[in-house]
This record gives sequence, structure tokens and C-alpha cells, in this order.
Amino acid sequence: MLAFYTTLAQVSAAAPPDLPSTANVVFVGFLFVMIVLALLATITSAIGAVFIRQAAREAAKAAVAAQKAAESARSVPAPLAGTFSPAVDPGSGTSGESAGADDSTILAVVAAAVHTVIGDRPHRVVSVRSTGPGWAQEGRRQIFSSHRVR
Amino acid sequence: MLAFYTTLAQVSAAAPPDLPSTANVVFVGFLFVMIVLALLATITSAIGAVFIRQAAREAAKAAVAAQKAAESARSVPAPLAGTFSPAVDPGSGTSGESAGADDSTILAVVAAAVHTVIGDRPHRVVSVRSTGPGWAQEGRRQIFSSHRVR
Amino acid sequence: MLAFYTTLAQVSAAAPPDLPSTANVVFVGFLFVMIVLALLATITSAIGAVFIRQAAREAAKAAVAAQKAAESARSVPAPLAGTFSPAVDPGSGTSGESAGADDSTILAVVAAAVHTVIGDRPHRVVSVRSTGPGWAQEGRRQIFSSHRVR
Amino acid sequence: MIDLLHRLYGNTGFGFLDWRMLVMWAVVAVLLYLAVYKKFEPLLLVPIAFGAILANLPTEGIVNKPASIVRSPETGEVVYVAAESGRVVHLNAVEKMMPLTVGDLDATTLQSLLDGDTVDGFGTGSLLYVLRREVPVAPKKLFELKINEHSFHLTDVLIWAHASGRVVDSSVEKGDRVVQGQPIGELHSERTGGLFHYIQMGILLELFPPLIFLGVGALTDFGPLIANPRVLLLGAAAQFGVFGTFIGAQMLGFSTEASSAIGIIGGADGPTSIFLANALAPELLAPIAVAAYSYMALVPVIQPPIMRGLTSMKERKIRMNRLRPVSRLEKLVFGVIVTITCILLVPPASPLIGMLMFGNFLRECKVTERLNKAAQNELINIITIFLGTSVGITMTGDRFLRTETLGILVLGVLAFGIATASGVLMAKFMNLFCKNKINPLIGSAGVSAVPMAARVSQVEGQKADPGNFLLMHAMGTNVAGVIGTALVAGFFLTMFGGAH
Amino acid sequence: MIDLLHRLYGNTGFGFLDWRMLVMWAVVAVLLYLAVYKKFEPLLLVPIAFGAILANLPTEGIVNKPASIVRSPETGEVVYVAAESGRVVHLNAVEKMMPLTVGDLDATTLQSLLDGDTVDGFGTGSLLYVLRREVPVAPKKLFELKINEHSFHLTDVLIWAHASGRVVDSSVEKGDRVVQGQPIGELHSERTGGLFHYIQMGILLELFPPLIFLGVGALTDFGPLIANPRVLLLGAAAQFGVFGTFIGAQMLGFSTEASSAIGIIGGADGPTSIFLANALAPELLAPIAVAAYSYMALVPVIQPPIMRGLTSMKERKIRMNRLRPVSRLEKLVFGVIVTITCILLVPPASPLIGMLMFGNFLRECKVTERLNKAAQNELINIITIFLGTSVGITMTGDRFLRTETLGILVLGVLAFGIATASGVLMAKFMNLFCKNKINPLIGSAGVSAVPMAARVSQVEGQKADPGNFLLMHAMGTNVAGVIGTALVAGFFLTMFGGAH
Amino acid sequence: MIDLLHRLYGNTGFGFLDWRMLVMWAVVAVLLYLAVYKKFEPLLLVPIAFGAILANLPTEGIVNKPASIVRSPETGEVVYVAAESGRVVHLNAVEKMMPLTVGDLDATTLQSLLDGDTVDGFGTGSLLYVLRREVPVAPKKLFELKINEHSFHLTDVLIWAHASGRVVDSSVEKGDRVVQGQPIGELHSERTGGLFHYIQMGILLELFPPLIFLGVGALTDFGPLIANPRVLLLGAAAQFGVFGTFIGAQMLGFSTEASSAIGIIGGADGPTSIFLANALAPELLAPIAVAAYSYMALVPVIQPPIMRGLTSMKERKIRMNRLRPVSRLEKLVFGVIVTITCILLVPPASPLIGMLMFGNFLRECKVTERLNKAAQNELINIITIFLGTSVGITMTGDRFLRTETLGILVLGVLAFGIATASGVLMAKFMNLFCKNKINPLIGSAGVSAVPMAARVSQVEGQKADPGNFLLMHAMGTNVAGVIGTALVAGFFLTMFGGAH
Ligand code: NA
Ligand code: NA
Ligand code: NA
Repeated sequence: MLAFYTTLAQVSAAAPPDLPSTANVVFVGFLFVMIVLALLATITSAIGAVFIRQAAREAAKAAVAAQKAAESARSVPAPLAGTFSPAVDPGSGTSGESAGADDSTILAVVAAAVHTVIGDRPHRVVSVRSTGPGWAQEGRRQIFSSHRVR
Repeated sequence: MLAFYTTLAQVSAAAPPDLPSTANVVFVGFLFVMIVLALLATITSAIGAVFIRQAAREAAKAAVAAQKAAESARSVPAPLAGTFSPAVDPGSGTSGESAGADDSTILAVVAAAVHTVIGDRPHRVVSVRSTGPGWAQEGRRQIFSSHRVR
Repeated sequence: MLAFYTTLAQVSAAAPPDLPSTANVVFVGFLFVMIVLALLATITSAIGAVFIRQAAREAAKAAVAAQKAAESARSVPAPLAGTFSPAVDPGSGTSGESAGADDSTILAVVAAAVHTVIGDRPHRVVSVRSTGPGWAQEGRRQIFSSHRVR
Repeated sequence: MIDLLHRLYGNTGFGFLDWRMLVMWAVVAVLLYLAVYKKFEPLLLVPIAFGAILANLPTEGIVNKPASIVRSPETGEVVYVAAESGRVVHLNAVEKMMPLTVGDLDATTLQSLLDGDTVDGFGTGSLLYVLRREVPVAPKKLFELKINEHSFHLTDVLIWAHASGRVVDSSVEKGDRVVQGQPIGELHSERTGGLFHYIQMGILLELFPPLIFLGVGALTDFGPLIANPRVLLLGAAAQFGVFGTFIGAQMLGFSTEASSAIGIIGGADGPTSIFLANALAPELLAPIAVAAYSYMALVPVIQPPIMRGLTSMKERKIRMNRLRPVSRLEKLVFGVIVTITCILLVPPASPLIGMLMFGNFLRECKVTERLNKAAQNELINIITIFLGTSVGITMTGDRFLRTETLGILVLGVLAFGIATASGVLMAKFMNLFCKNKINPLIGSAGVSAVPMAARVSQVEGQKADPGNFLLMHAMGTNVAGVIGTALVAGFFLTMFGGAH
Repeated sequence: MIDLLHRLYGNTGFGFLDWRMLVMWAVVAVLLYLAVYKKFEPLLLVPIAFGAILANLPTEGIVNKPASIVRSPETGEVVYVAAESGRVVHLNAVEKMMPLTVGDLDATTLQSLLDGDTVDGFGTGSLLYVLRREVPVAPKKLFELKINEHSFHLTDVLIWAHASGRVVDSSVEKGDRVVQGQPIGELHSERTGGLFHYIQMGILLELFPPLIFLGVGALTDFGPLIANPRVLLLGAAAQFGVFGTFIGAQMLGFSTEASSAIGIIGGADGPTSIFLANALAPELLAPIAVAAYSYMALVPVIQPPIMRGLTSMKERKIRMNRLRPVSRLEKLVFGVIVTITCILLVPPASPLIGMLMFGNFLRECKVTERLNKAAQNELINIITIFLGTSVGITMTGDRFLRTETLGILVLGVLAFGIATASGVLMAKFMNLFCKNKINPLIGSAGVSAVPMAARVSQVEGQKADPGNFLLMHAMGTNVAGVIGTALVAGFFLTMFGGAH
Repeated sequence: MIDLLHRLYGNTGFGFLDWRMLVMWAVVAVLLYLAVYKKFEPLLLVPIAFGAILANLPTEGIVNKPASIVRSPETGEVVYVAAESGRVVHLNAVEKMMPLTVGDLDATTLQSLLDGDTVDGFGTGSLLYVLRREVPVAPKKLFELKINEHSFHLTDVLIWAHASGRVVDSSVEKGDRVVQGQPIGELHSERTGGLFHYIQMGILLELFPPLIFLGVGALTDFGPLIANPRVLLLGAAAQFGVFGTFIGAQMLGFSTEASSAIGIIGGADGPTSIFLANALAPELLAPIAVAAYSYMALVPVIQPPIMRGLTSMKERKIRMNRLRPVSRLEKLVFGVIVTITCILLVPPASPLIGMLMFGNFLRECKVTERLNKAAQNELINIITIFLGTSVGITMTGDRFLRTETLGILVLGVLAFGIATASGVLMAKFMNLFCKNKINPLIGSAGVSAVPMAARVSQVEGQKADPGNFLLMHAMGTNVAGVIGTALVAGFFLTMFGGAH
């Protein structure tokens, strides 16, 4: 940027600034944005490919391990596991893969919505029944809404 | 304000400032505050009159509608409706009109008080039994207390 | 501090600064810290002695009173008293004296941990069973961890 | 006592009311209505509108600059000095735009200015110096005006007192040559600057927009974008709204700098608009900010007809694949790469891009939750209050009630329309080549306006096919638009920013 | 090493201890006791008291000003210059009030000042200039003092170094005429100002009180006031406490400005008191703030006897109608109208009124909850910490242990009493005309002291009739008092504010 | 258009990339890995690392100083003036360390500098003045260099432009004598300083560390220390780590000031390290901060072997008595006494000690919960973000990639080791006299590093005896270490702080 200032300053001392034409600015500018974002898209895809391959490998391993575990522990039931599972799927923000994650998102949204509406009054969420995937989507939208603080 | 500064500045160059007498200041100042606030009281009353009339009209309409609704839906019970109603009465801060609003205020106060006393320890408000309007009043007072942060 | 600046300034005008030798700085500095903290330890002990004596007197009184109360109110049961007691032991941060205080600390830690892990998703702590004093210690450690925000 | 009452009355603000203020009150009422009852970006519009109330009341004590050094606005020769040391000067109680050159005054006013202090029609502003520019703009204006022993050109620049106070230093004399920015005198006063003078520093010093972006980054999930990087191109295409508006503004006669700042409205990104407007066209800050935030709220009205007009029902029914989950490490790597790439390419955008990705890193690294929360809440909320009111306080009638404002508002709508169309068309264009078809409805989300535009895509998609869920894909386009607009802002700053 | 130990000892703060500090420690202990154990407005008194501890320890590095330009405090002639370029000067390690004029020194001290640097009894302060005022205060003091080749009048003003550092510019010479505020030299140092020098800027630049009012507005419900606007008159009447105290302060010999600032204690409104004191009588800031906050806490002690003394049992038993609910729109309209009216009438009050009503708008519009929460919590809490300590840090023994302080404390109690009585009497007066009788007990709440005073009304009302609920009505009076006090502050600023 | 593309390319940052930046990116990657995946104090290391990314990209607009007055860095004679009024000057787009004296240049470069503006190898920096120091450092360097009509010594000091802009005032001429700190010219520009220039003020003005300490105080429980005051001696003993490192740094050839700042790393107290480094060795701020925070995280690795090596199994099995409860009043009294004692003894430590104990008072008095929460959360979180990035932004390759940094990193480990050993040995020493034996494992907690070090004591204790609970006792030692390190910082400031 400074090089430009320098140029400009040196030029302006000698002659009126040679501002580019509107058409040129628009052409170059738009091209610039397109190219940069295309570049970013390419890089991101390349990186993504690495991660996807790795994830596939790990999934394969996990499947094998899970099968073994299932065989060795057929008698232990695990009710509620989905609901109380403390582990947060690191990609849950974007995923939507596992039904469990979705459920908990729904729960969060319901609780947040109730809280928003009735404020600090004491309340107990007695029961939440899933009413289809629309809820989850709406929930995510609400979460993103916070963005509009701008 | 600036005009005054100007005057003062011009005067002070030529002669000592003609500060008003104590009695005058007190008389004019107190009169000023009385008049301004009386004026505000008048305006507020006038605006209030408009709102009251409008509210009366709406209440009349609502009564008619409610009667119709009641007639057409006599068999549907609505337990807990008061407690879980998400609609916030916009004037609930000042009112005290509806028992429902009062109840929820009480609940809020109880929960807040419990929270204040035992802090972040987990607790469940198992049951709250109303013990008369004094509670609600005290609750409002506590809420206003936050004001004393000054 | 300023006196030193003054000295330094006056000196530096006339001659090169007479900076102390490394050994001297270390000796004096370490001695200084040791003496100051030893002094503080002495003062704190002295003050502590006063408070301990007072606490002992009060405990004695309280014991007498409690005995009387127990005699006069043998038939009134007080279930849950420990859990819901709103009075916060002012010294609970350091103590570890009363089992009740410890329990509530455990509860707090559990609730906080659950909240931290599953975030804002709705959850109800259904039951917490004590698993020995180790928990309480760990809880306190977690609380102190916040300190490492530095 | 009568005298005292008189003085009290004289010091009320009634004397400073003028019609522009009353018109602005109506403007404020409209803004508040839109914000409160129509929920048009209330978090920004309410503070802006309330700031505008204060700007259009005689609140001199709330925005005034502190007395300080007087600098020469241009290089030239001092032809008249009224700033003798010790003189008491003052400023209008309400902000007024003072005449710029001798030619803006009539001879009588000039005469009375030279004689005394107060001039009808210009309040009580004090003239300090008159300066002859080194390079006169046009020779035809070189009429000469002789008053008392002084001689002026119509193009001579008037330098007014910027604050009430006392002249304590006047280092130049008639005939001296001064360069732009040179200290030519000093005012001093016991009174400090107004509250908003200091709060506005956050905009003038370009602190608030990057800090808001820190919070925005902490609130943004780049996951959908990373899982489907093609949407970056949609975000890029939507920037054509910016360039289209730039052309329009140029044609309406705005300067290149102003056109850039107006064009960025099409980016639908509040903080970026404010950042660029402050740097390139500070006098247009208020209308640009108001347009940017108002139209963002109008997205659900402006976009759907354009989206439907440019797409066939078959296209609108395209279903898109579920997005794969993105791991923490991938998000972190993406963030660092975007930071490095964008800053290397457009260094002037680094405050925005740097803070955006820093906030996002705090969010995604999962080990700095305290800081993430602080960025998402405390910091962004407090700064939003200050940013909004600082923008609003610049909305004085003098500045806002001009034809330029009207032009900006019209251009703003245009910008949103073009951006929407560009995004949709780009998606259709990409479908010519890609195997995995893109639903063109998500192209419109490239205008940013997070998350409004993404929701519009989702709603329109479900109108065509109730089982179609486009939201996450549209969110990807949405955040791509944020990066794209920041790049465009950097591009404009590279091209037109930074005269000394 | 002995030398090193000696140096270490010489640099501890013990040498700077004096009896005033020890007395102030006792004052601090009392304040802390009241705050912590008696719960007297602890949110303010604890920070004030802790600030006062720091003020009364040799904490030079914590409040010192940075070295900067030296300005002439008055218009006059320079009669002595000790600030030759390059000279190293220093300031006392603890803040000391230095003698103001030559007449405050004895000849020996003056002699040694002219010879060297350090003067017994005044620490190590460096004298930079001596200035002869243009208009000598009184001719009888015009004794002349000849020392070396210099000749002084007893009224000549001493100008001391404001910081440790080096003189890098000394632009005036003996015999020069200088105007008030003119730069006459410059000090420079690598050291920065102390922590509290910068925090205190929030008071000096009048930023903290309006920002606190932003939070207060967000915490205030004007509903009870809107439902029963008559109580505005009670809030107005209670302002007589301010004017009564103003008279008292005038009679005790305080200046008009100081009397105004002292009077406002009767308004029972902390931020307003600080705002006005800083503008009109900054040297009295600490005692005024301490009095304002302490007496607010004493409201339950001061008010009841007065309330009972002025009312009959029958009056105290008056029941008042339930208040009607007030809609969102009505609250918003009220807020905007109060803003416009008050600012038009008293422009100098606009920072307070504007921010108060802005905060309230954020609260009542219900669409900006994030900002409302931020104003009510983060913002007000952080600023309260800084405001309190900034006030406390001015409580040096030198400034606080004076008869004026005693006078202010006495006048403060008086102010509260008068305000209480005025409110009650006004209610009785209004009952002569109104059909809906007002319970005079709510009149006392007009002193502000939100919500303490309203609670006192409620408690006294229930003593007379346990089924009587006056709280909401008293809250109305309470907030009316806040508006009233802000108006009075604006009135005082209009009358006496703003010398240049 | 080709021209435009060319200009666009010329203005990207690629031209400014150099190998140092790339190396620093690797350093950043390591820091982020440690912070995110190894959880090394992530709250500080993540902001520091992200700041370091920005520091090593061509982000000129993000840290640049605003154009302002140019001051003479030393006392001497002006021998060359290139700052004629009106000249446009500029600064490198990326921060570069410019040559300090004429001797650092070769004759050709000097020649071209005097002729024109731009010099290969030094970017586009503008030379403003050349100054001849009053006291030449060494006579052997007094070679004279004659270029054009000018004559230079090799020791003459080069004064470069600190910002891009226009020279608007150049008050000195060749031959003038100037004193250190004297204004010798002024630059002016429409552009403001960069975002981080303003944020960094929080470090330069020494505001952030005391405010962090306010939050630390609010988070600290002194109860364990009060219940067992003997541990204060362990905290004192651990400070020998500081002095040991001081000796080491002296031996490696660091200046006394730098040695003090490096030594304090052994105190394991981040804000104190930053505070002292800023005051005594600002050029070493980044490596010192990085070392302080990184090693704190390494405590569980560094300490255990030392602890086990210095203690017998029998000692490690010593059980300690339960700590008595400490009442509120006792905690408050302790806080006030520590404040008064420490400030009286080492006044320069008062910002740290004062704020620490103020925060603790807010915590322990139990009547200011709002403020306590604000200090513990909002305030400390926001400032941590700013502090971390401000430190990171100073980590330019130029400054960081030096042998000094390596030395500091090595000395830092040493410091932690010595401190650990001293604490353990002190406990063993005290056991020679005390009846109630102290478990020497708690001695190591005296290094501060709260609460890491205390946890290590607990873990090691349980390894020897699973039923042994040392945590609370170690917490006491831990907070004693905080006080001890603050005292040592004050001691160093007393000894070496504050040249003018
Ligand atoms: Na955009
Ligand atoms: Na009041
Ligand atoms: Na330490």
C-alpha cells in the first residue's frame, strides 16, 4: 500500500493524479475478487480432500473396533446414552449427520426459546417431543441470528 | 448556553461579572423546575388519556371476542395456561392488574432469591406457594434495587 | 522512589552512575523479600490469634445455646436442612470443616461440569451421589483454575 | 430577576431550532418505527436513531471538540489574521456548516466579520484566519475584494474557530506561507470536549469496526463454507453489486472515493461500510450507514422477486447434498490460511480480516471459551451501543438533508438488487460445468446480510419444494460474501485510500 | 552494600507518611465499616474507600500526570524563569498542595528556591516560573520582595513542575506577557502517567456520569410515573432541598459555583453530583461525592421522623388507586418527549438526560435486549469500579481534611431533610385541590435515592395501615426526582458553568 | 488497465515478505499447537500467537503510529536537516528496524539518502535529521565522513520519520543544540494510527497489567494463606529463582534492567512480567512474555523431578493439619494490611499490589457482588484479549529472531527450576525449627503459576500417600508467591527504574 502512496505522492508533486477510469476499476476489481476467492476455494478444497480421506480411514478403523466391542459386550444396555452424552461432536455446527446431535440441538433451541420468551421466570422444560427436522433447521437459524448484532 | 458564554465573556472583559443574587437564583431556579415538570406532567397526562381511551376500546372488543370464543369452545380445558403463557404483558412492569402476572413475578423473585443465596449450587425449585401480595411487592422492590448501583 | 530518581539524576550529571554490583543487588533484594514476607507472616499470625480466640469463645457459646435448643425442640424434624440452608459459611472457601458445606460444593462442581460439557442444552441433574472427599478437592481446584486466566 | 429570567430563556435551546431539525425528527420517527415495530436491524438502528435525536437538538455540549491547535487546511499564504493572542472566540451552540471560502459570503457579512464577531445567519462562529490557496482552482473566480485595508480573492479559504475558548498562540502573520497541516494557532479552554466527541473517536480512529468484526468472527461458523468451498465463487459474484453501484455513483457525479464508499453498501456489511466510509468519504458516513443497515433489513422484500425472476421452477427444486462435518483442525487451518492470503493480497483490509479470523479462532479452538464469550457478548454489545450512537450523532439536518442522501438511498437499493442477481446468475453459470448442481437460490445469499439472506434462500427453496433444506448451504454463501466484501473494501482502499 | 540498603530505605515510602494520611486511614476505616457492615451503598463506597487508601499512601506512580506542556494559569507578566531548557525537574512522590503565591512563602524558602531545588516543607517540587497577574487582587498586598537581582510582589503566582522530567522547551523569557492557557514551556519524560491519571480522565472529561446514566436508564421503569404523572410535581418540589442547601452554602461563604455543586447533594443522585461537581467545583469533588453517597444510604434514618412530623395519621392512611398498565408505545413516546423537552430547556443537561432516556429506550423497546443487558450490567459495573476509585483517589488528606469538608457534610444532611419535607408538604398542598388524594408519604421519595426512598415511603405507609401499598407510587415520585435533579444540574450549569 | 493491474500487484504485500516472516509463521504454528492441543495457557498464548501472525504479515495499517511531533532522542547538536517544511515523507509498509547511527550505513547508502529518498535495503524510510551526541561514546569511532558539504562522525545518530505524512514544522536548524525529548519537528497526516497502536497503549501506559491484577484479586482466595501464614516464607524463598536468573542474565551480558525483567520470568506471573518488562526493557517484552506464559504451562513437567530429587519419601508423606476457616473480617483486615505494608515498602509496586488487593476486597466483602463479577469476568476477559494480542503484535521477526531470545528462553527454564528448588529447600529448612512439620512438596508452589503449581504439589503428595491432601496448603504458598513476585518487581523498579 505504501508503495502506492509513494508513487502517488511523487506523481502528485509533478502532475495531476492519473486516476483510473471507472470501467477499468470495475473490471480489475471484480476480477480480483473472483480470482482471490476462486484461489481460496481451491486451497480449501485441497485441504478438505486431505481431511476427508483421513476421516474415512478413521471411520473404517472405528467401525472395526465398534464391531469388536459390540461382540464382546452384547448384554450391557445403554439407555439415555444419546441424551446425556457429554462428548460434543466437534463438527456438530455443520453436520447434521447423527440423529443424536440433532436432538440435542433441538433441546437447546427449545430451552433457549422458552427462556427468551418468558425471561427469568422460573420454568421447567417438562417434555420435548421431536416434530421433524424443520425444528433443527430453525434452531440453527436462530443461533446464527445472533450474528445480526452487526 | 453559548449565547450566555458569549455575554459573559464580553461582559467580563469590560466589567466584573454581574452574578445574580442568591435569592433570585433560588426563586428562578425552583420556579423553573416546577414549571418544566408541571409541563411534562400535563403532556404525559394528555398522552395517557389517548392511550387509556384506546385501551378501553380494545378491551371492549376483546371481551366480545372472548365471550364468543368461550361459547364455541366450552369443552377444551387449558390447565397450566397461566404459568406457561409465553406472551409477555407489555405493561407488566407497572401493572399488578392480573393475578397471573403477579404469580409469575413471585416465581421469578423466589428463583432469583434462591439463586442469590445459594449461588451456583444446583437447585430445583420444587414448589412455591403464594403467601399473599406482600411477596410480590417485595419482589418488585428487589428488582428496583439494582438501580442503586449508582 | 523519587528521592532515588533525584539522586540518580544529580549523580548522572556529574559522574557515571554508580550501579550496585550484581551480588549486592541479589543479596539485598532477596533479603528484602524475605524480611517483608516474614513481617507479613508475623502480623497475620498475630491477627489470626485474635480471631481464633474469638471464634473459640463464640463456638463455646453456640454449643451451649444449641444444647438448650435441642432440648426444647426434640420433636421437630428438619429434613433437607443441610441441602437448602441459605446461610453461606463465610469461610467456606478455605474450610472443609463441615460436611454440609462440602456437599454443596460437590453439587456445584457437578452442575458446573455438566453445564460446561453439554453447554446450553437443557439438562436436569437427576441425582448426585457423593464419592468421597476427593471430589470436593478437585472441585476447589477447578474453581481456582479460573485464576489461570492470566 | 427579570434579567435572570431573560438570561435563562436566552440560554434555552429554543433559539437554535430550525426546520431541518424538525424534518430530522420525522426521519428519526420513521427509523424508530422501522426498528421497533418492523424489527429492521434494531440493534443498530435504535442507537443510530437515538443518536440522531441528540444530533438534532441544541446539544452543543455533547459533541463539541475540545479547544486545541488550529491547523492549516491547505498549503497557501495567510492573507488575514484575526486570531490575536488572548482573544476570546466561540462556536455555534449547534453544529453548523460554516462557509468555506470568501466567495460564499456577501460583502456586508465579510465586512461585519472583519469588524466584529457575530454574523447573522452564521450564528456566533469566530473567523480566525483567511488563507490564499497556492493553486487557485479556477482563474475566472479570481475577483478581488477590498475591505478596509485587506484584499481578498473569492477563492480564499476561511478558517473558523473549532471550539469556544481563548486564542493562546498565534504563530503566523499576514503574508506567511503555510503548508497543509501546519499548526497556525492554538485555542485553549477549561471546558472539555463533549461525550460523543470522545465516543466518536472509535469510528474516526477506525477502532469500532474491527472490534465488531472480532465479535462477528466469534459468532460465525465457517463450517458450511469449508464443507462446500464452491460457494466462495457465489460470494465473489455477489460483489458485482458493489461495482455496479460504484458505476452508478460515478454517473451521478460522486467522487471516486465517495463512489467506492457508496458501492460497498451493496456488500450488505455494516461494519465494513462504516470502515470504508470513514476512510474514503467521512462526510457521507451517516447516509451510508443508514442505507446499509436499513436495506439489510429489507432483504426479505428486495430479494425474492429477483430470485424467482431469474430461476426456473426446476432449478429452484434442486436438492443439495448434506454437508460433511468439519473438524476443529480443519476450521483452524482454514482460518489461518484466509488470514494470510487476504492480508498478503490486500494489506489495507487487514484490520477487518485479521480481527474477523481472530474472533473465529477464539471460537473454534475450543480452549479459550472465556475470551470467545467476551468477544461474542460484552465486547460486541458495548461497542454496538457506541458505534450506533456515534453514527447517529453525525446525522445533523445540515449533512443529511441533501440530494446526495437521496441518491445514496436509491443507489443502495440498486446495489442490493444487482448483488442478488449476480449471485443467482453465477450459480446458474456454475451449473453449466459442475456435476453436483447448485440450487441458484443460494446464490442470492452472497450479499452477506447474515443471516437474513440465507433465510430468504431457505424460505424460497421450501416454497418450491417443502422438503428442501438449503439453509446451511446458503450460510456458506453468506459468510463467503462477508470475506468477499472485506476484500473489495481492501481493493478500494488500495486504489483510492490514503492521501496524506 | 550498606549504601544499597541505605538507598533502598531511602526509597521506601516511610519518609512520606504524615499525620493527615493516618487520619485519612481512619476515615477510610469508617467508610469501609459503613459500606461493608451497614450496607451503605457499598457498590460505590467500597471503591471510593479503596481509592482513598491508595490516595493516602506514597503511591506517586499511581496518580502522577505525564510530563507535558506547561501552561500559564493566568494572564500576566513573567517575572522569573527557572525553566531553562535541559534542566531536570521533579515532583513530590506524594501529591502535595504547593504554595500558590510568593506571599505563601517566607523569604528564606524563596531564597533557597531561587538558589537550588529542594525546599524543606515542600518536598522536592521544582519551581519553573513566577508570574505577575495582570490585575492584582488587592493593592495592600503589593509588598515588594527583592532577592538576588529579582523583585517579587507577594501576589505573584508560583508555577511548579507538574511532573518529573526534563525541560525540553521554554519559550518565554523574563518580561514576556502571557495569556491564560498559553504554553510557556514543556516537560518531557520517558515515564508515563499513573494508572489512575488515565482512569480519572473518565471523570475529568465527563464521560463516566453519562455512561452510568445510560445504565440507570436501562434499569429504570418509568411506568409508575407515566400512570400517575402528578407525581412529577412531587419530584419537582423535592428539588427545594437543592436550593435550600445552595442558600446555606452561600451563607457559609462558599462560592456560587461551589454552592451549586454542594446543593445538588440534596438531589440524592450520585452521578449527577459528580458531573456537576467536576464542572463547577472540581476541588470539592471528593467530599461532595462522599456526602452524596453516604447520605443516600442514610435515607431510612433521616426521612422517617420528618415524614411523621409533617403528616397526620389520617393522611398516612390514605390509600392510593392501583396504577394502570402502561403500554410499550406509551413508554417510548414518553421517553422521547422527555428527551426533547429537557434538552431544549436546559442544553447543558443533555449528556445526562440524553443518556438516561437512551438507556431507557433500549430497555423499553424490547427489540434490543442484548444492548439493554450490556447497559444494565457490563457497562455500568465496569464504570462503577472506575468511577468509585477515581473519586476515592482524589481524597488526599491535604484536600479532604479541611473545614470545608465538615461544612459540606453538615449541609448535605440539611439538604436531605429539606428535600424530604418539601416533597411531603407539596403532596399535602396538592391534596387541597385534587380529588384523588395523594398519600403525603410518597412525597419524600422525590429526593431520588432510588429505590431507598421509595421503600421508606412503603414502610412508613404500612406502619400506619398494613394493607396500604405505596411502593409503586413512590417509585414514580422517585424517578421524577431523578429527572428533576438533572434539570436543576442543567440550570446551575446554564447560570454558572463555562468560564473559558 | 495493464497499468492498473500492475499497480494492484505493486500494492499487494508479497513484495514485503522476507524469510524472517516465514520463520515466525513456524514459531506461531508451534505456539498455537501448544496452546490448542497441549492447553499451554491458551487464554494468553492464543491471542499472543494470533497477534504474532499479524505482526509477521505486511499489515502496515494495523500497527503504524499516527504522524506527530518528532523529538530528539538524545542531547546533542543537529548536523544535518532533511525535514524541510512541506516535504512528504514515508515509512516502510512493514515495521523495520532502521540503522541507528551513521556508522551503520555505508558511504554509498548515506550518499543516496542525502541525495534522494529511497534506499535499497531499508525500504522507503525517510531520514529527517542527523544528530551529534554531546558525549561521544568512544573516541576511536570518531572517523569523519564528508559527503557533499556535510561532515559526519560515525557515531552520529540518524533520526527517521516515524510515520508517513508531511513535515509541517521543522523548528531546528543545522548547528542548533537540542536536549533529549525536545520537539525538533512535526509530521502531519490525515491517516490515523493503526488499530493496535491504540490497543498497545494499554501496555505502554501500564494500564493492562494492573487491571488484570484487579481481576486476579477478585479470583484469588487468600484464606489458605491467612490460615497458615508460615507459607509466606516459602513464597519468599521461591523468589530466589528470580535473583538466580538475574545473575545468569548478567553473566550472559544483558544490561541490569534487562536482567531484572528476564529474572522476573522466574516469578511465573504473567502480568507482573509484562509490567516490569515494559518499564525496564520494552524491547524484550515479547520474548519475556512468551517465556513467562509458556513455562507456566510447563510447570507439571519441570517441577516434579526437582521436587522428588530434593525430598525423601518420609518428607513427602508428611500430613498437614486441616486449615481453620477464616472469617470475612479477617480476610478484609489482611487485605488492607498487605496493601499498606507493601506500598509503603515498595511504592513502585503499588499499581500491582493496590489493584490485586482491591479486587480481592471486592470479592471478600460480599456486598459488591456485581463489581466482583465484573472484575472476574467482563473486565479480565476483554483485557486479556487486548493484552495478548498487544504482546503478540510486537513479535516481529526483526525483534524476535535474535540470540537474545534464545538466551531468555534458556534462562526462563533455569528460573523455574531454581525457584522450585528454593521453595522446597526453604520448607526443609523451616522443618528444622518448627514443631508442625511442613510437607516440602508445597514449597514448590511458591513459584506462583497459580493454580498449576499447587496442583503439582497435590499430585506429588498423593503419589507418596494417596490420603494426603496438600492442595489448600499449596494454594497458600501459591498466592504468597504472587505477593512475593510483586514485591521483587517493586524492588527492581526502585533500583533500576525511572531514568527520565
Ligand atoms: Na457482502
Ligand atoms: Na433527586
Ligand atoms: Na511468583
